[in-house]
Amino acid sequence: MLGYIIRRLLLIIPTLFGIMLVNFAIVHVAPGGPVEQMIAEVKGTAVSATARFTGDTSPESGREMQMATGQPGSIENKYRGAQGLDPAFIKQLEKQFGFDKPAHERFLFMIGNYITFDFGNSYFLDQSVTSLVVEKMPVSISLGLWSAILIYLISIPLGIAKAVRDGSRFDVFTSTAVIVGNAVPGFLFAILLVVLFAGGRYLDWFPLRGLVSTDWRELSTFALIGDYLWHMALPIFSLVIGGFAGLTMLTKNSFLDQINQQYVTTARAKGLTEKRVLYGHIFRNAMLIVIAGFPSAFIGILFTGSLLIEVIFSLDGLGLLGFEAAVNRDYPVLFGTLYFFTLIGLILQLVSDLFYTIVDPRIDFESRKI
Amino acid sequence: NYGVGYSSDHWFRGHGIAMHGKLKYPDNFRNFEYVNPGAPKGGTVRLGSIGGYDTFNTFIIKGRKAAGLNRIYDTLMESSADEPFSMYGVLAESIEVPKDRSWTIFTLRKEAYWHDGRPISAADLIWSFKFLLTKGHPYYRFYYGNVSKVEKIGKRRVKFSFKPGKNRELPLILGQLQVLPKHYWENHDPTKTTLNPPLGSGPYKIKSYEPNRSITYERVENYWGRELPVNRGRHNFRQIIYEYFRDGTVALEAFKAGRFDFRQENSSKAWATGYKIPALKKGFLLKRSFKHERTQGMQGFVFNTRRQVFNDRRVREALSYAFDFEWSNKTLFYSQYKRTESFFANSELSALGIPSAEELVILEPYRTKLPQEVFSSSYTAPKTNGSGNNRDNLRKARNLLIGAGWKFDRGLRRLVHQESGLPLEFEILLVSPLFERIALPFKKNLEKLGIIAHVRTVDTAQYQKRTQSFDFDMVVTTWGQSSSPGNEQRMYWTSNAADRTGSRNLSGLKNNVVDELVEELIAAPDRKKLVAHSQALDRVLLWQHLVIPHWHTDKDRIVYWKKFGMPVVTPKNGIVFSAWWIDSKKDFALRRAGYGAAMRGGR
Amino acid sequence: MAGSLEVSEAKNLGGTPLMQRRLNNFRKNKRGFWSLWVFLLLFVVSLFAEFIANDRPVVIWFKGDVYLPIFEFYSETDFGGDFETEADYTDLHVQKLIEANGWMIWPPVRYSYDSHITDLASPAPSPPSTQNWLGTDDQARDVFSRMIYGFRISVLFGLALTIFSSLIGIAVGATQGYFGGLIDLVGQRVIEIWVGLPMLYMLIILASVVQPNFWWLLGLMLLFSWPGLVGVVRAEFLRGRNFEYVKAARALGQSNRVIIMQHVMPNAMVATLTFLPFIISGSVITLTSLDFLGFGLPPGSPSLGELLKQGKDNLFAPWLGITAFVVISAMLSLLVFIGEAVRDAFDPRKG
Amino acid sequence: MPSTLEKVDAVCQKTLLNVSNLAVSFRSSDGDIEAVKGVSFSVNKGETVALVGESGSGKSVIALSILQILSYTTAYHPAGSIKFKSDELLGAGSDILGRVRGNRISMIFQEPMTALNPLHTIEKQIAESLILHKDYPGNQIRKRVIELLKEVGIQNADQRLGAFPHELSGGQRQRVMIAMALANEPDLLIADEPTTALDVTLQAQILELLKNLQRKFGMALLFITHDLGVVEKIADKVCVMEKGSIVESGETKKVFSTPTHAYTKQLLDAEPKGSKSAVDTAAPVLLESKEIKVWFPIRKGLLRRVVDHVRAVDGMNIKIHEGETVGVVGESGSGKTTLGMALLKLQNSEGILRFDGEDLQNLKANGMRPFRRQMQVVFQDPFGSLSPRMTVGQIVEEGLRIHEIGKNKRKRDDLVVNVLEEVGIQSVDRNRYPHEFSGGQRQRIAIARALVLRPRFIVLDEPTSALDRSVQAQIVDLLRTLQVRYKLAYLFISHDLKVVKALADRVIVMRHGKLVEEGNSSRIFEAPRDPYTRELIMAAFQNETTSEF
Ligand SMILES: Nc1ncnc2c1ncn2[C@@H]1O[C@H](COP(=O)(O)OP(=O)(O)OP(=O)(O)O)[C@@H](O)[C@H]1O
Ligand SMILES: Nc1ncnc2c1ncn2[C@@H]1O[C@H](COP(=O)(O)OP(=O)(O)OP(=O)(O)O)[C@@H](O)[C@H]1O
Ligand SMILES: [Mg+2]
Ligand SMILES: [Mg+2]
Repeated sequence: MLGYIIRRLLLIIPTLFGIMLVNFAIVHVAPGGPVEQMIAEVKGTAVSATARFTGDTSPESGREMQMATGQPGSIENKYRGAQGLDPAFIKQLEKQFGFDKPAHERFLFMIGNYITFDFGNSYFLDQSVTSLVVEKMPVSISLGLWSAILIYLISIPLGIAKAVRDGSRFDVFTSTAVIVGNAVPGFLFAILLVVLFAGGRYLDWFPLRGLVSTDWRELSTFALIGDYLWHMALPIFSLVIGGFAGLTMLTKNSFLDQINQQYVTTARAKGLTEKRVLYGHIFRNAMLIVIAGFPSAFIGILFTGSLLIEVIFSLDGLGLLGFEAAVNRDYPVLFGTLYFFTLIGLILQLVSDLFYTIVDPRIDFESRKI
Repeated sequence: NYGVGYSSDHWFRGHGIAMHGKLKYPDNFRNFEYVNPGAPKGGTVRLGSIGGYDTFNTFIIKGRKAAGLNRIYDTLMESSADEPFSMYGVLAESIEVPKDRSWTIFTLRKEAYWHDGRPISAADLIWSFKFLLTKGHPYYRFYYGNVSKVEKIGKRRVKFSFKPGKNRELPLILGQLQVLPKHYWENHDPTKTTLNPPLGSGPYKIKSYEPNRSITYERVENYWGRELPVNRGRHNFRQIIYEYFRDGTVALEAFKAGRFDFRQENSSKAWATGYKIPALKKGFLLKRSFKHERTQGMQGFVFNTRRQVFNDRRVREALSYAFDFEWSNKTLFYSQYKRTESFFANSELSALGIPSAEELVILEPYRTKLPQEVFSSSYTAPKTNGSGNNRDNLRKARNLLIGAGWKFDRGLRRLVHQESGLPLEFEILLVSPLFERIALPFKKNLEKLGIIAHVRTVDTAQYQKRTQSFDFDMVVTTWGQSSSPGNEQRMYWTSNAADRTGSRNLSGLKNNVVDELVEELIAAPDRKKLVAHSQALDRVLLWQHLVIPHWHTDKDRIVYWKKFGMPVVTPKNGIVFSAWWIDSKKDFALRRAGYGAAMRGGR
Repeated sequence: MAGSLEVSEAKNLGGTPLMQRRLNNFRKNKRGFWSLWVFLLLFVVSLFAEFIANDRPVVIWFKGDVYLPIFEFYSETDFGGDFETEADYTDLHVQKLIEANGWMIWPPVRYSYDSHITDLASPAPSPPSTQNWLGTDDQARDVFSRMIYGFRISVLFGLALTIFSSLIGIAVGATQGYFGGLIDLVGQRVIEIWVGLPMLYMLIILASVVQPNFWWLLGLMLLFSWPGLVGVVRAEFLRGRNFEYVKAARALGQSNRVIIMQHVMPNAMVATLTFLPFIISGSVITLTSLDFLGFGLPPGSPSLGELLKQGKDNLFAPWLGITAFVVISAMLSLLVFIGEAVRDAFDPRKG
Repeated sequence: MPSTLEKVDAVCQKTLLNVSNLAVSFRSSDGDIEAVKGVSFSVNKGETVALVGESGSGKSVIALSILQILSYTTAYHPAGSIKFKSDELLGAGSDILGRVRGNRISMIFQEPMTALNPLHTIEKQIAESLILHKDYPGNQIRKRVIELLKEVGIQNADQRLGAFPHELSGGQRQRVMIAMALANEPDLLIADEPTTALDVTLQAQILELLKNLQRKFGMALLFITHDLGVVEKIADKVCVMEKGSIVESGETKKVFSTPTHAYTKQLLDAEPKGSKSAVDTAAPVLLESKEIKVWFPIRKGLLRRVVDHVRAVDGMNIKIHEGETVGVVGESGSGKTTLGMALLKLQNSEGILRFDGEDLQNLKANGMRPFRRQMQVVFQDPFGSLSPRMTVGQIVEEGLRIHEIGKNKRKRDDLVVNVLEEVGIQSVDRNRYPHEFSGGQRQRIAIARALVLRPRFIVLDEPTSALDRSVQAQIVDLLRTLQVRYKLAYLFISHDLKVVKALADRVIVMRHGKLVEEGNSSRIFEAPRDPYTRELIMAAFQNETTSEF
């Protein structure tokens, strides 16, 4: 087993290299790069990365001619700068982004830096990739943690209860509920919540933006926690609504699969309470995948974030960061986060695999010769 | 003969400068006409902003800049909102230019000082200019690229010398320069983004901020320039808060929930339908459109004439018959827009009717090289009755196409050129999904002619790449125009620009007449000539059928909570929000009615 | 004796007794059973969308001839008009031409998914009316019609993607889990690299090379979706291969392939079967969200994702969001319910 | 059916368990299956009641009913009552059952192989009962567990605490089950074939243990078994079951000496008889192994490093001739099963392995395939070896399909029906799933699966442990006939020396993975040389003669 672990750890290196290489190649094949993005931004013709779904806020008429929103009183005369593109400027941009060097050189340079966990700076935001990620972490962790906790804490017992009462009215009802919940498009639900509970038309109970109120510094710890939960309520609710179904049904079905096994009968015969039979005996057998997958699922939830919910509730998390970096061709952020999270992912995959053998000692990864 | 401080045939010095002709306000003017000099000061206004910000340094390329930062800096001069293009001194006590405008001298005011009390000096100005041009946002390099030298020629006097060429607006746009405190930036890295509120000199300073979420400006009580004529009656709010939202829909909801006070609407749909809440009915939320006379330029579907299919003017004209603006306006835009029929829409610069005498003077030399219609008819975009059935127009289009040698091939089910066998097929490349709803019905109409159009929306980088290398068939673009057109026209229309990567001559127009007209326009000595030249250029361009014109509006659509007072006069260039103030009575009534006070802890 | 023979004969009509037993189990799950019927009904109906909502008549009788515009191209000139292009049957002029010499039969809804309705009473999006049962969207297109076509595309996409990606995913996962060793070690690494492919860029590249259509998107999504099941299946197989009955099958000389298929698979499929309906619904949502993000089907295609986006952008027009929501949730719920019933059918301990 | 026992009830306050008119049915798509049709009996304090009878007659179902642990999704009780002390158990709530199960009534399950939780260590499983019902001081638990394991004869108990069920031999698992059941010194112990996987010595030891407990705590015992010898020895009363009903019951001696019911008579008479004459040593060698070794690594810690090995098979040389039966006997855990698996190449091993002159060790799965038809196995754990989602018909048919025996579906079906009937399974039942059968039935299905291929060599690992005597005799006869007809060779692993004696030409005695003694069957049974063998045989045949308890 130790040998296996070492082999796996060593294999992370070529895997990671492969992932970076493939990504590097593909990203560079895609038409349009940071230089173009920058030019578009300079020219004011850039459309925000999220415009496709946040409702494009650019005007229908005279894109550059409007009284700029947010800058009332000043008439922007940007078009006066419409002098065309200075080739020297493009050159300079290319140099700034390092595109004056051939691709393989850039790639090796990048990998060299990444090995030492030096991820460089964003092209467009004057900030290091690391600090960007760290900055977005609280949001992603908040969203991920709470929704994961809620989903796991509700789905698993619910699934078990359903398995025990398979076919009962309770089972049918809860199935319908979680499945319909699953079918609800989260972002639409979020908007609905905003309109109903945080908007001008109906109720105005919940805040619209952010993790905490702006005056959080002045709040007592207790009030701060309350404030935080108050802010989290709507985003989390819209995040979890669709998340119960899969896990609940998996739990239920896995339990159904195990509940009639002989060892369960044995456990019952020992006089264990139903609860202990379910959680003490069946659980581990039934939930191999869930339990073993938990570490990676959990970290996955923390690190990926959810673009739309972040946008709707103006929460700056990793989901948004990643998407914007991708659309805006912010390669350092793109590759830096990719490298970092892939590395974590690969390690977690290993942890997950080892977890299998812990959860079920019969499992091994050797080949079956016979 | 006001408007000129001192003037000779060769030389001019004054408190302000007009692009053409004379200044409206004399050197002893007390305030702009469109402000209320006695406007009460105080109160808080909250504004909405989309996106986020992470820097207060607006002068470099990196970072997302916070909104409203121009309030903390003074510019050399300020333009008035009721003249085509005139600037009045703010930091500059006076401006001097020679007749040929080949240089300019600004004299700084003695009384101007930074928020930290240090005076604003010529060194600050020079440092700012040099910094912006070398390390600042590349935009400055475009903007001030024609300045050849900047030098200090007196204690408070700075001279800018220009490269040769007739560039009449350079002195004015130099007036737009924001002056930065040298002493401050020598201790702070100006090339880096920062979230340290920078030192400024303007009417406001940053009071508090929460990146990506909100930023609060506070009025500087003893602002040095508060009594300047350009500032009198303006900058009335004690506090200005920008609230950031990521999502447009959510921002609208937030506005309706009273989380900010003022909003300019630029979507006809939202304007017509988005504000139906009780507060509007009760009159606490006000929805008003303000007419303005800003030149709207031209927005439209641009043909890339570099493409063989669009080479032929008749084809371009034919296609314009397939765009049913009236239907779109009625069905999609709630009839809020006007058809654009000029490259200088909504201004006196646009060509109306048949050419005037002045225009004819300009155009006559080119008569042989121009289409007949230039002289004989007035350009109008194809019209329909808005029923959605534009049979008649399509018929015209078909005839044009047949005339141009295109024929419908029943086997291929499309229009094919009789000689080359080329099918009439092209792609409409979009970057904003907004225009899909315009392009798709257009595409449907084209189908009726046997023309295949594909609509494709791509991301910014890809769009930029393809437009700057002119790798597209048709895009939607806007040529912005000011009320005094100038240099930019070269980049818009000339043959030179057509070959230049990234130029705005998207259509690829290469026409000697246009080239010459543009040069004449830039050199126009006075306003009258300028107008005539613009009209002539407009006319020639229109008949080239380079675009299928879109639409424009001459109104600013504004929605706000009833807490503001505003000047009686709305200037030509549209409302000036900085001249608004909080009407405490209205504000109180609003609060009492339970609106607008919902802000708890910066939600 | 004769009687019992007859009984077994009768059963054979419905397949083997085992199949019979499974069918019975399936039927016993009433919800799933009905869901299947409802779903099939909707699906089949949507397959004939062209006959339900179309801007072409089903049949035209013109000067003694039968015309079938849904299948055939007819130029306007065929009916005496002046355009050689395809007749626009919604054009009053064309209608008059035809009706002067014959008649036409229209589908119940006279709009196709891409018809821009010309004679709207109020600007688009307009609310439901007798003409537009579910209103129109913000491009003046009939929502009902778009819904039918969108449903069809979504379901086809979802089913196709699920079938293909599950087949590949299960096969790969099963192979890795069952054989273990080097196959597993290498396979896992390859998959890790694979899933690291930047999907967004692949879409962008794709879109820059071709106009992405249904098949392109399906192919591309397939590239990314199949690894989803591998992990789960692999884990179940890693466990399942140790069971005694696998050894028994080996003792019989059963080939690895069949052991995988018939012994390990059925007992390792709990998670997979559970996830299957969710994968279908996930695939539908994938397409939806691609459309939503603007990387999906070409503009103008009928899509539930676009409808959703419209719902969000036009909050004042609730019929958009509600329609999208109801269709999507109904579709997904039906699929999951069917999935549950299938699971029941294969459960040996039921019935 | 009014039983003689009812009178006893009435008088006796001591009645611990009273089952009256109990019926159990299973729902199924083609009509309900009546597994138990109204049985009544009672068990008094300190008494031993034996439940014997035909395989599949409903014994286990009754046992499960008492604890109410049938799978009630398909099972139900059309009638009856089960009274334990004053509590009605039938349909009792969780409060009563929680109190009774495992604490007052314990149960040893018939199939120890599948009855243990595969993911819990044996320590955890035994300790659980202790923690649950007795508030054992935390530090005493491990001591008590070790003590229990020792009592049931597990060697190196303290070292095996952390073992998982799959690392144990069949007999070891059974003993863990027993330890688990005895942990709480219950009032009533239901033992469903508790000693099937145990060698005679251990069996004796376990019976002794039970006896002790009975003496000490007045424990009552409901003993389900096929081993009439044991019944005679320990049971006070006996109930004989056939087809879901008790056909005869009464005091053991009386029933045994003067059986009244025809079935009882049949049962008592049936016994594997005779012995086999040694085959011609000139017959060709079918299977040969030299120095065959199987060592299981013992892993410890999170990283699961190998710290030692269990030498399950440690250098065995075996030769099996065509038409020969080699019996393998030896104490539980001595490596018999492992040896069988190794010979069939179902378990990786070292050493030379030849079948029909061909070297097997280097063959891959594909190369092995032709041999698979010729060498078959009946697993010690029949339940585990049957795919849960295949019907019995499919399971038996599978081999036919692999080796393309029987031209078409119909033909194969005929073969399946035939072989099932030969082992005594009704052909209509072939559409049922394995879990719907009784232990003995499953064992016979496993035998059928092996036989249907008509192989040349079969490893039979305890093939008759779950069979009642008459069926056992039937199977032995069947095996013998087939052997004669097809020159089959058997490796017959069993603890039941009588069956071994009846069937084997040669016997191998194993201990700790090594060969102890080898010889002709008659020679071994009559004149064992090795002391261990002697002890084994003594124990086996002595039990029979000393019928006093
Ligand atoms: N997978 C394994 N890992 C570790 N030890 C094992 C494993 N399988 C078997 N053993 C050990 O090997 C020894 C021999 O086991 P085997 O099953 O061959 O015994 P057996 O002779 O068949 O006994 P029984 O009569 O009880 O069935 C036992 O001590 C057992 O604990
Ligand atoms: N879950 C079930 N579904 C259907 N029938 C069942 C089920 N469990 C047991 N049976 C049937 O009930 C009958 C009695 O089974 P039971 O296990 O009690 O037999 P047994 O007397 O213990 O036999 P053995 O000695 O072989 O263990 C058998 O015929 C069996 O097929
Ligand atoms: Mg039994
Ligand atoms: Mg064994």
